Amino acid sequence: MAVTDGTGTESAKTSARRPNRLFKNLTAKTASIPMIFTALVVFIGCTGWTIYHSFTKSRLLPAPDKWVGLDQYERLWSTRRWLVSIENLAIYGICSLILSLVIGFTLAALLDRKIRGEGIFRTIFLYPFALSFIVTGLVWQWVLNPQFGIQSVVQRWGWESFTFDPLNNADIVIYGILIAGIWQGSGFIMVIMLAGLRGIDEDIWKATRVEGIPTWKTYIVVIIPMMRPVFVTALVLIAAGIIKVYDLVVAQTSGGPGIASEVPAKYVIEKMFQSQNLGQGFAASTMMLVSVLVVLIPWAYLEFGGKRRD
Amino acid sequence: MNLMKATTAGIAFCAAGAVSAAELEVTHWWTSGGEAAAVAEFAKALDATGHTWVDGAIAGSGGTARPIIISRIIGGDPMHATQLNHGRQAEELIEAGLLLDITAVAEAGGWKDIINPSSLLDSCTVDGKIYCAPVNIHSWQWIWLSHKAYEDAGVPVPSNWDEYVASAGALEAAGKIPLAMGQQAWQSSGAFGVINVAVGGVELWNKINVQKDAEAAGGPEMAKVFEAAAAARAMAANSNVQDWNQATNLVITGQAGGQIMGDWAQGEFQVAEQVAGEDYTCLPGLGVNEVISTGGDAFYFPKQDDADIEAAQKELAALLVSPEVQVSFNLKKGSLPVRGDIDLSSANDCMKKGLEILAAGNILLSGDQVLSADTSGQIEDLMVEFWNDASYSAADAQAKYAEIIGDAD
Amino acid sequence: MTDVTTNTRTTPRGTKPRRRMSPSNIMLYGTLFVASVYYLLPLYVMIVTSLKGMPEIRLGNVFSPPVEVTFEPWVKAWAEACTGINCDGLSRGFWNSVQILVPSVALSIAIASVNGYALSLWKFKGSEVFFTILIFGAFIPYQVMIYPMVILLREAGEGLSFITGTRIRLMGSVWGLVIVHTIFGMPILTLLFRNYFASVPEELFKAARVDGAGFWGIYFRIMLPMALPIFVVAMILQVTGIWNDFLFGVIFTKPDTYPMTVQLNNIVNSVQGVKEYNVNMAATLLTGLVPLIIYFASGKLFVRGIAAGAVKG
Amino acid sequence: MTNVTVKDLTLEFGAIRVLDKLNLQIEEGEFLVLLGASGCGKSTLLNCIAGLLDITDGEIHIGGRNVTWEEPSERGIGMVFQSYALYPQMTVEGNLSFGLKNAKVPKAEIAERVARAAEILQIEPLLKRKPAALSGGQRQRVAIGRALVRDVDVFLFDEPLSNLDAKLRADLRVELKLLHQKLDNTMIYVTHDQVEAMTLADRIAIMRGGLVQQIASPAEVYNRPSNKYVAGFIGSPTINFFEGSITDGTAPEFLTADTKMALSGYEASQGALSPRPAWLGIRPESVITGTDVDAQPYTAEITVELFEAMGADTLVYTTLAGAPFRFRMSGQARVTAGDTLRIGFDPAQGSLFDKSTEERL
Repeated sequence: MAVTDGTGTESAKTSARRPNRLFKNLTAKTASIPMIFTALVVFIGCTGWTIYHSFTKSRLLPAPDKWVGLDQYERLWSTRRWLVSIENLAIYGICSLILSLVIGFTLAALLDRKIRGEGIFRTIFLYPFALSFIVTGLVWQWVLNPQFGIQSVVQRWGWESFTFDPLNNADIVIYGILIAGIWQGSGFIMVIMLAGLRGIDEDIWKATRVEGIPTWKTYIVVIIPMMRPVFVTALVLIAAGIIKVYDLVVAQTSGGPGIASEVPAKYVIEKMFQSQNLGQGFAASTMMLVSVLVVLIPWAYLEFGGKRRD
Repeated sequence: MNLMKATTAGIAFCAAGAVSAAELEVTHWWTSGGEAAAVAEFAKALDATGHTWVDGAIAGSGGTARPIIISRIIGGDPMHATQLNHGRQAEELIEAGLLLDITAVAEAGGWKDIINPSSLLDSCTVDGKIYCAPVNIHSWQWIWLSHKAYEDAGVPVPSNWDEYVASAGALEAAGKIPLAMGQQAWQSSGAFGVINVAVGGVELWNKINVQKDAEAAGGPEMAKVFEAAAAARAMAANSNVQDWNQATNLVITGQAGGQIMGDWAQGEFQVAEQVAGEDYTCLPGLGVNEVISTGGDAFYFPKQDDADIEAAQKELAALLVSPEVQVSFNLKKGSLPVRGDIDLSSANDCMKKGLEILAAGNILLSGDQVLSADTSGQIEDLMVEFWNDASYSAADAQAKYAEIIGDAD
Repeated sequence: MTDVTTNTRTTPRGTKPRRRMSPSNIMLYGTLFVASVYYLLPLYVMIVTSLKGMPEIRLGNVFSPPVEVTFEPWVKAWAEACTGINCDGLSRGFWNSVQILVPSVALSIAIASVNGYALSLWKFKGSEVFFTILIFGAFIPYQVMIYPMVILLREAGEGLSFITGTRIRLMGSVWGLVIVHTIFGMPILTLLFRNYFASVPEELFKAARVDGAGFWGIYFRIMLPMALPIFVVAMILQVTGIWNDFLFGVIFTKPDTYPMTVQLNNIVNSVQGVKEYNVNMAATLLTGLVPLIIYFASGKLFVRGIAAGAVKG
Repeated sequence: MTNVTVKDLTLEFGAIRVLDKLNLQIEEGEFLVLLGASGCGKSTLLNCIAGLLDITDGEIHIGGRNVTWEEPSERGIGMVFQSYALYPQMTVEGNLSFGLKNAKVPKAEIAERVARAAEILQIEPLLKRKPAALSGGQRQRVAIGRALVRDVDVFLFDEPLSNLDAKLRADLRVELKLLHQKLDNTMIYVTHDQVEAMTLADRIAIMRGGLVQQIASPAEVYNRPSNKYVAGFIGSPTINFFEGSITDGTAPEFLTADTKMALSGYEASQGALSPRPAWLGIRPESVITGTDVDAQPYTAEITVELFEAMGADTLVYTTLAGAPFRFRMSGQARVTAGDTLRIGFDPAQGSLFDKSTEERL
């Protein structure tokens, strides 16, 4: 709360006139033009454009004059592939959220135990984050390939009945994608958690040690609640990634077997570009946006609206 | 003679517009070895005219290349020529006035007379004007059978679909996958289309796909097609590869009995040094209805505001259809030429079979030509689910299919 | 006499309990080790595969080490693999990628840091609203934005041409791409910088204002030098993101300036023909080399930078 | 001559009114301390004077100029912060000269002014160091130096000593006093520490809830607090309060529990004392023990409940007239819990406050 615009009355009854409010902090406002432009024109504007066109029969090119009302939405919600996509996103989203946080935090906590070779372990956990989802999907497609991946190796070790073919089994394929997604992203979450842990006052540890609270309990009861902002940051990053998951699925399974690993972003993109049905793609992306807003607005309100006063 | 005239006419036409050397950026998605070699023929031919071919290859058709091509065109920064499956894909771009009218080139080259089948040119034509240059013909209606697999199973190589289905048990007993199938949507949908034509016949296919007759799509004849597809699904149950060429590889190595795939599969057999008739058999129209669809690739020329470039674009259009380029390109690509007036003596057995059918006029339009991308997409979604979920009954799938056809525009 | 020296154990102090191999330590290192296997396995597969010949790949499993080590795939990926008719491998796109990367990273970080600075220290009416919108923007799949962005850039280019009187095209130029990267990098980076600057003691800002420094004076003289750790974080994130970007790179540039990822896509994503897995893997590793090196080299700074304030809500 | 004037200053954060029509006049060369508990608005007021917060209504004049809407740097002020707020990446010299460079002061003059400030504050050896290499006391000197080089009429201090340890705080306090005597600038000093306030101030302004409760010399504030809050806030240990009433009669008395305390000689702020419910405040320091007790207008026998020996003096806790009561004895006195002691004081020297308004009577 460095500088606040007063909501003043007009009674500054002096010769020194109150400067026009529009020009107050003029430099700051000028410097924020790119941000304001991005927020209003790109994000709001393009979103509005997208939503508008979701009510049209746009095919290959946007057709603002072919208004069809809710037709695209009716079709969307009667399409099995979309329903499967939503279900998959829910499973992937929840699991990925929980696992990323749990794995990220656990690894960070382990690294924070003043161990040897912290730098090496940290690098090992973090490096997948440098690789794109395309690469991630491709590599894990290999590793999980039943003919020459993990399954065949374990079988060759003598455990003949061992089956682990998530990418070829429609019931569990989404978990196969999850394995790859976690691999790529959890290192980053680990780093964020580690940074958060490093910010915890040493005295807290001393206090709990004196009181004889077991380490694991300290983490759960004391440390995690203290790291709330860290978890929030991690949550935003993970959630943004989940909504956008596309490349990974394309590279790893192309949505298969069948439509078992389809995700909404893939539906949107394929409808837009492959099927040349922009209206349908826009309707689907509008639904994605709506779901994001439903989750995000209450959070944003709590996070930014609730604590004006620092 | 006719041929010579056409070529010179085409080139002369362009030369008339005071040609200065231009760099032409051409976008396409031909990136594998054979494809790239074929494209190189185009490039060589263009470079020989004094212009320069700037190659804009982007692998992965459809999802990957199309948004790039379309964005470039609507963003006001179009490439000078681009590959698009001809057919209905470009209609809107033409309506929006974004593509160059090359009717003059076509007339000068006499395309109307030489392009065979004429449907290829029809697909390029909107309101009597021609907007694209077709370059090749690809057909879907083939099944590829492995001699090794049948030897191992101790049964003769079948000569039609029914025999093939009958042999499935023997193949399975020998530990073979009767039908190799990749799990991608376009493969499921394509294989279904092939079965549709073979089992249901051309007439039914046209009724549904051209006339969009939903009643026919839900009718008893089509039910047979779906039954056949369900049978094929059972035969492919153990095939768990993703890519089509992995599936082809199963046939090549004798792990699978056969695969329903377009004529591009031939390239894989060639690379594996297999000989048609000795190591593998190809049956057009599944050996039942010997027809082939005549889809293919075509090049479009986005409008530019530069007269020199436009002249060069037209020159390129003429060049692509010229006989020399057609021969050299299609031999490398393994596809059939779009001109009926040239001879491909060096083609292999399967290719020759295709040429014969083509010459006999036993042809179909391709899905691209008759169905919108949206409808194709919906059918793909349906088929990929149907093929991969054994509990999805043929009747349910048919009902859904009829619904899609009914909604098609 | 000897007894005395050997009997040190019985000194009143007793021995310090041996900690090294306590069960909890075994657990700790054991868990870390197992986790490491999970994280390293794919890298191992990539490296091993890239060193095998194709026949060996067809036969063996993905984990077996190469019987015959060959660097052929690497050579091929770097210098020989074909993209359409250009057979000069990834090398073609490397410098293009660098030329895209540098201005994109620079501009996106410059703008995002100013945003974060303005949002945390120079709040004005509505600034929080803009920020909230920006954060929502982080959740929109990029692909959805392609068409509107394309139209926007086209119009912007025409607008600029109109104003300046010269012909300016943002579509198809590196600057268009730089703008796109700046826009899509903005949400997360702005969040990062805002959180960091919010953790800077407010009194420092006040002192500088009393000292007569203005918006830019405080930014350049006080905040910028203080924010180096977070700049490192932002840089690492952006280098990774932009280097790995394929979609924008290919839409907003031309064949001459295609980034390396386009070649990678063409090598890896080729639908037809035989897949050369070893070349794919070598190409993948080569493409990932730049971000990987940055991570290996500056992982420590990364953690420190994030600890320096990025995570304070 | 008035140097700083605050007229009807109002500041609102949204719906919350932090400062409410506040008026303040500070003479040239005066050392004014703004004292109050945290959240009373004292730092906010200082920030408003500095121009670091935009006010909602009112005016601020500095040196006869209306500076209400001027930038902080144009107001002729220097400011010292609690956390020192030194620019971490600049040397001490850089810190001192930053403001001058921004004001485009010629280089030679900058050097001269920095040298002079460094000399006054005895930080010449530190000029090339960075803040991280300085101790807390040194840092605060540099922070003061930064205000000093600006050559301004008004210095603003925002709890400048709060981050230092007790010993250092006392030392720097004395130095600040000396500095003020030497420079004779106007100084406005915010603190919550009443010792600092009492020792440094020419006048103390005690604030609460965005309002100035009393503004007066330290002695006045201590001896004649204007209301019950000020009385309770100033003085350590805290003043003792008795709740009761002033009786009717020729000689007013204060009645609490069953105890009567004579009030003759009380200097009422307005006219004579009238009967009403009231508080009586007695400072622990005004209680007498030992031989002189009997001379006091009020005496009583108490039992020591608890004592704190602090060396110089001893604090005794007890109960008097049903209320907890503390008083101060000589540090040499020997008491233990349970002892009985006779104490005495003059209630008329205490302070009376109205029961309902809590204003001084």
